[in-house]
Amino acid sequence: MPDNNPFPLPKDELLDAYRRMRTIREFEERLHVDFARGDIPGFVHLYAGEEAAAVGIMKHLWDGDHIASTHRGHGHCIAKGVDVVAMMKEIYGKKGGACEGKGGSMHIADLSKGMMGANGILGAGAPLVCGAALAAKYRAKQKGGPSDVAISFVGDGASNQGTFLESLNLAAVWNLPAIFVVENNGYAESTARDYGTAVDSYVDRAAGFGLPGITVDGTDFFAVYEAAGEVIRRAREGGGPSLLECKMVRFHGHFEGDAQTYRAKGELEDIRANRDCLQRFTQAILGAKAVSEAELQAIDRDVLGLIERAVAEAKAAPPPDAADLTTDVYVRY
Amino acid sequence: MPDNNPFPLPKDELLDAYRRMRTIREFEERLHVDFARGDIPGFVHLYAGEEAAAVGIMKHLWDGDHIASTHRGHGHCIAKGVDVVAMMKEIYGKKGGACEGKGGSMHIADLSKGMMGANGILGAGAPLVCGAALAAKYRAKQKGGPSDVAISFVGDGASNQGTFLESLNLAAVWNLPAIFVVENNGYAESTARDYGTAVDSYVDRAAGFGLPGITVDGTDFFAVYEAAGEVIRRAREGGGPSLLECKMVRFHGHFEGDAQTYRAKGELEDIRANRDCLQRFTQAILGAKAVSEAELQAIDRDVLGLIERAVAEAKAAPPPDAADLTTDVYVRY
Amino acid sequence: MARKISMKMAINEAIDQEMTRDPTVIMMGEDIVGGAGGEGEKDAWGGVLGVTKGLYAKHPDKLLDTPLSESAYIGAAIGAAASGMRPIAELMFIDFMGVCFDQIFNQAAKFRYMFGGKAETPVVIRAMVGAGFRAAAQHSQMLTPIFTHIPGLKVVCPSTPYDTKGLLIQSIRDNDPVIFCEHKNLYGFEGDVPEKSYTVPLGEANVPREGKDVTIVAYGLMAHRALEAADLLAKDGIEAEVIDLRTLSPLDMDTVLESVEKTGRLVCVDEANPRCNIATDVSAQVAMNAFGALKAQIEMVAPPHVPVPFSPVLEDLYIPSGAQIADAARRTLAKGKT
Amino acid sequence: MARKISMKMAINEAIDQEMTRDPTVIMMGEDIVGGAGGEGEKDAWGGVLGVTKGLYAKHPDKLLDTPLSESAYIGAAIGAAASGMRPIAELMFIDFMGVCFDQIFNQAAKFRYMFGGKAETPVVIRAMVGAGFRAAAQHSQMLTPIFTHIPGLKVVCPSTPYDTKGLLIQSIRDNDPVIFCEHKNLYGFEGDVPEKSYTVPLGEANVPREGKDVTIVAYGLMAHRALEAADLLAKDGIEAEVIDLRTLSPLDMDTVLESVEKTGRLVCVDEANPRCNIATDVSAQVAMNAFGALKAQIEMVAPPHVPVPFSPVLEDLYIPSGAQIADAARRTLAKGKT
Ligand SMILES: Cc1ncc(C[n+]2csc(CCOP(=O)(O)OP(=O)(O)O)c2C)c(N)n1
Ligand SMILES: Cc1ncc(C[n+]2csc(CCOP(=O)(O)OP(=O)(O)O)c2C)c(N)n1
Ligand SMILES: [Mg+2]
Ligand SMILES: [Mg+2]
Repeated sequence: MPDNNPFPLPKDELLDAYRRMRTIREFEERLHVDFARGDIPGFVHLYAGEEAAAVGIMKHLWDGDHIASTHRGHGHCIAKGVDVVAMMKEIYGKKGGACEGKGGSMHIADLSKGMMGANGILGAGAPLVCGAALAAKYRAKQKGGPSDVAISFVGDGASNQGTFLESLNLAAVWNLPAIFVVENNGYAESTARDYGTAVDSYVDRAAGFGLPGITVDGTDFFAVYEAAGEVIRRAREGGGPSLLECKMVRFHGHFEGDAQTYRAKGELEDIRANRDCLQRFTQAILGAKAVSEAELQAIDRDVLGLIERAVAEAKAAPPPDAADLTTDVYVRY
Repeated sequence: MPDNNPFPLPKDELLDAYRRMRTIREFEERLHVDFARGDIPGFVHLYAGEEAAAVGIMKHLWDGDHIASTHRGHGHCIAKGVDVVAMMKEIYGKKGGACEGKGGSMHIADLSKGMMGANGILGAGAPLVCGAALAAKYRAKQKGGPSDVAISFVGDGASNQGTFLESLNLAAVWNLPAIFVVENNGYAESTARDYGTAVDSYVDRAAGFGLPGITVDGTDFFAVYEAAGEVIRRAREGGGPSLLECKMVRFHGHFEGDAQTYRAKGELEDIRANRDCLQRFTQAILGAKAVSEAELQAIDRDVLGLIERAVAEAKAAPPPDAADLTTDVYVRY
Repeated sequence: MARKISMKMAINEAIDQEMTRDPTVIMMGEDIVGGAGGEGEKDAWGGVLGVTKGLYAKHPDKLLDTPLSESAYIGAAIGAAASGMRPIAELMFIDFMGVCFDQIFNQAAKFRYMFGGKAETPVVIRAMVGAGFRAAAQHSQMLTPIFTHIPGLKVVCPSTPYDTKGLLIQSIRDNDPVIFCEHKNLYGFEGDVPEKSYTVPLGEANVPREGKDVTIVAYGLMAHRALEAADLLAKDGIEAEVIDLRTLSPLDMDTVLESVEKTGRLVCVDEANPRCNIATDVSAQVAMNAFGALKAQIEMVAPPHVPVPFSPVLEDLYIPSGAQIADAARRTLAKGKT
Repeated sequence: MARKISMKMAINEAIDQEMTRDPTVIMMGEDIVGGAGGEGEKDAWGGVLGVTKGLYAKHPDKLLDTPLSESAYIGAAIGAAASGMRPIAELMFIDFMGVCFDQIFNQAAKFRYMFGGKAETPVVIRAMVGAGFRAAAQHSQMLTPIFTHIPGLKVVCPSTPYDTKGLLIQSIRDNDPVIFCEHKNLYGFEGDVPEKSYTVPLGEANVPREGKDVTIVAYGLMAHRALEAADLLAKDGIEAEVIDLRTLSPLDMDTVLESVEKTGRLVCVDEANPRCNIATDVSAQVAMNAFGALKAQIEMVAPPHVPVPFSPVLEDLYIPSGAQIADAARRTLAKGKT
């Protein structure tokens, strides 16, 4: 089927995108089940339903690019290449976790992959990304060629944090290779986006800081991919920061345990049925015969095996040692 | 001359506006001289050159309206009716000062006049004003009639503080009778506005938060007066918050002692000659024969007398007692 | 006083009763009602852990959901307090203070002094504190010492439902800014609470257990651990006196000093990190003002100088235990004069 | 070592030398260059008090003026530190920490621990501290205890130009986040400073004056006041030992404990407000770890629990004086064992 590809990515890249999205989905759905069973400690915020944004953007990135994530960080981590087994161990608070069990779901990071951390503080990633982008700018000046970029993810609710808003201006003032992605899933916890954010259009919000803004359907992988490609290219070439809004849906509660009574009746069924980014992507690539069902099924098997192994290893892994309590505070003290 | 008044204010109001502007001007010019002489302790930021904004806005306010000011607060205080002698005593750190000598220039307040304080922290007044506006909204709901309003003043530089930006959104979300006045004097300390603020138009900045915005020539008293009238009326009637930018000029350094080498050559002479809001106002009202020179001169004499008396009383006033050091921290502890 | 309710319900009841009593009492915070702007249930959450659930139905005009902008809405609560209201602002987790601290420590705390005694700022900022929830480094801190350090703030941290209701009502009526710290791991803790309204004064410690051998000073969750320690010590015939500070600013040093005069031994316990915390504060004041009464070294028990770890095994090690406190008591009892 | 320069110049020189040495050292802050975007002089200010004046001419690519957005640019310094740079961020007055504290205490301070030891954040945040400038309540605070309380931060507060240069160079080279506190009333203070680059290690106190009768612990401006006190005491034949902590986290308790073992008397001085401050911290640690050596009560000297007043007469009363410190020493010398 090599000729049946009307998409902007070659087949192997489509399959890779599928694999990443499917991995996120299965990772999250598995956590949903295991959390309900009481296996997982702490607060867990699931990214299921939002995969196209993380993957559509991250497909453009390399390891030298940085991202800063949110409390809802698993999808960004997986899309950026953080090891899935290490993530699962982290969520279980085990030795060998991405953060040796010290961070947990809300703090998974892997700086070797340019992943600057999920973050328990809304909006906090945006200033950090300005810094990573500044560092990238210095590197680019030295080595020439296209710059590394840095991308801050922020929810619709958190886009009202001063830290985020200040960062838009700073990135513009310093003309940083930074991108601010607003993941607009319509809710901040139980509160509808429209209650907490006075402006309808994030393009207007961006314009208020002198930044170009784009809004895309975040459940459409290709729409995200294309828009992200544009803003990332501009940033790499010294054209400065942008804001990218992805309109998306959250399949689960704000955090696990949320009864979601604030949703309209039938809303969850509706979004599962009609706004599933993974389903859309699958139908598109299958429909165009760019890939075969068998190829996707093979990936599905792989992914399920990986998740199964991740959970098994996470459960089997020993907890941190008592001595670990007091290490890793300082490089030297 | 009662018939010669093409202005939106009757003669006695014009004279009152003149008196307030002249008072601010003389107050500040006197501080400039006395600071250079070493009479005045601490940091002093002068409002000279910006009088039309404070007075053009404050002419619409009554005591139940609140304002929150900035580090450059003398003008707002005087325009809102804070006692000039008490202000001078405060700046000298004396007993009987507006804050009993404990606050100084950067913290003059008079809650009985709805003046919530100058503020040493950039942007900090904006959230406070949201609160004052909220209180006003509750009062209006109870008593009916037009609402009291609350006005936050912020410099062009401070308009990039997260506190300020968050407040724009909050005011819009809660539909508060709040007005955000950006006093754009072209500089934040030594740095040009255009360096630190990525967007040209504050109307765009406001639009990014769903607020109507207006830009006016802040050296034109009548332009300020008219625009302020409009946004204040809207707020009083429940129409919600607005942003008002006043483009203006600063006659002195950022603070007293600033050599202002960052200014273009001739800039200061130019703005003194061509953008003096008080001169413009005087010429307008005299030119239209709405008032007479003699009337203004009488006010000038009054004002100079008042300032002279304020300085004399401030110098003569005793300093606070040692025991005052530890009072007024809590209502009760 | 037979009715037992949880600390969570005690908070809810205190707010309800004060809102009923005083028209100027309002409350604002993120999802404190919940469901705003949506098509489903209104009053869907009542705060992230359901503490304010049901208040909206009773006081629909007085609970305001906010955008995720702590600086703006905590500041708004402060501004409203300075202009006639008596607002309660919920800072969901005290760990979020870093995005809005200026409004608290430079504005609310300093208005009265900076303005020469001419301002009153009767605001209450409620926030969850403490570890044990597996919520990791940014949702588990105490941070009480930071607020206690600041002149102009009052700081409350109760350990029982009874004290919680009485102290919260008192805090709402108080005319100074109060940081009201609620230990999230005590929300489910039940105790006797009168239905009627009552107050517990700020600045008075409680002595839930008397003893003559050693004084253990604690607050919040640690008051319970101190009582556990006292039980352990009792098995060895050691009579520990437990002081629950309840309010950290103002601080009831009289009760502490009196107790130390009696016991001659002091253990100060804090769930806050060890440097410049409440335990060092109380210890230092005793070393200055009751030195003569001390028979041996003061002992302090606190978590190590590390962030709160996520892993349950580490977090459990992080939080001082009754056994650790008892050991500290034994250490000071083993030394010095008798 | 005959060259005398001011503390201000010592800072300037340290930054200059480190920028020359290491291409990853950059600096950002408000008006640290000055004149940006304008038509007049470039490098017009060099910071609000001229500390960085002239550095822009030497390192034009390495000094970045910022918008008035501390959260964004302090956070950017932290983010840049986590991705390979070694930034110095200037927080003009430490009092402004309230608008950007989250980036410091929840981000920079916790990265390494939260990320399981896999992050380094070599950022230095320089800020002016302290009273005496007639700058009133929001521009005069110490706040050192707040940063010292936070695990993951290092806190430095030098008292001499020599220490300032050496500690700042060390802080820039250090791989952990450092809060570097510069007392604005010491900027003009001159002392011997070698021209060449050198470091002073973090976590080592200095003993500018030895004595056998009483230990006075201080830092920053208070180190000078402690020396004044020692002079006063010397007139009565009392030999005070003065310890200048220099760094508050890590803290050199060994030097303090050793001194107290020798003198048996302790006075802890702090310019920070009294509750949960450095003086209580050091005092408590001594009461715990060197109780046996103490001959009498520990004395603490700090400003009262009030904001910094504007009026010069009040501000002068607010700041602890040499005489107050000497009195405290006499109080503890008057009591207890000999
Ligand atoms: C500074 C801060 N305030 C509040 C919270 C609590 N909180 C965590 S997630 C959340 C809602 C976030 O909504 P949004 O930004 O839209 O992201 P989403 O959860 O929808 O992905 C809130 C209020 C926090 N973590 N940090
Ligand atoms: C949070 C905070 N950051 C920095 C400062 C220091 N500062 C005081 S005034 C000023 C410049 C303000 O510029 P602008 O807002 O334009 O007001 P203007 O002085 O021009 O009236 C700065 C940076 C401060 N007071 N508060
Ligand atoms: Mg959302
Ligand atoms: Mg300006």
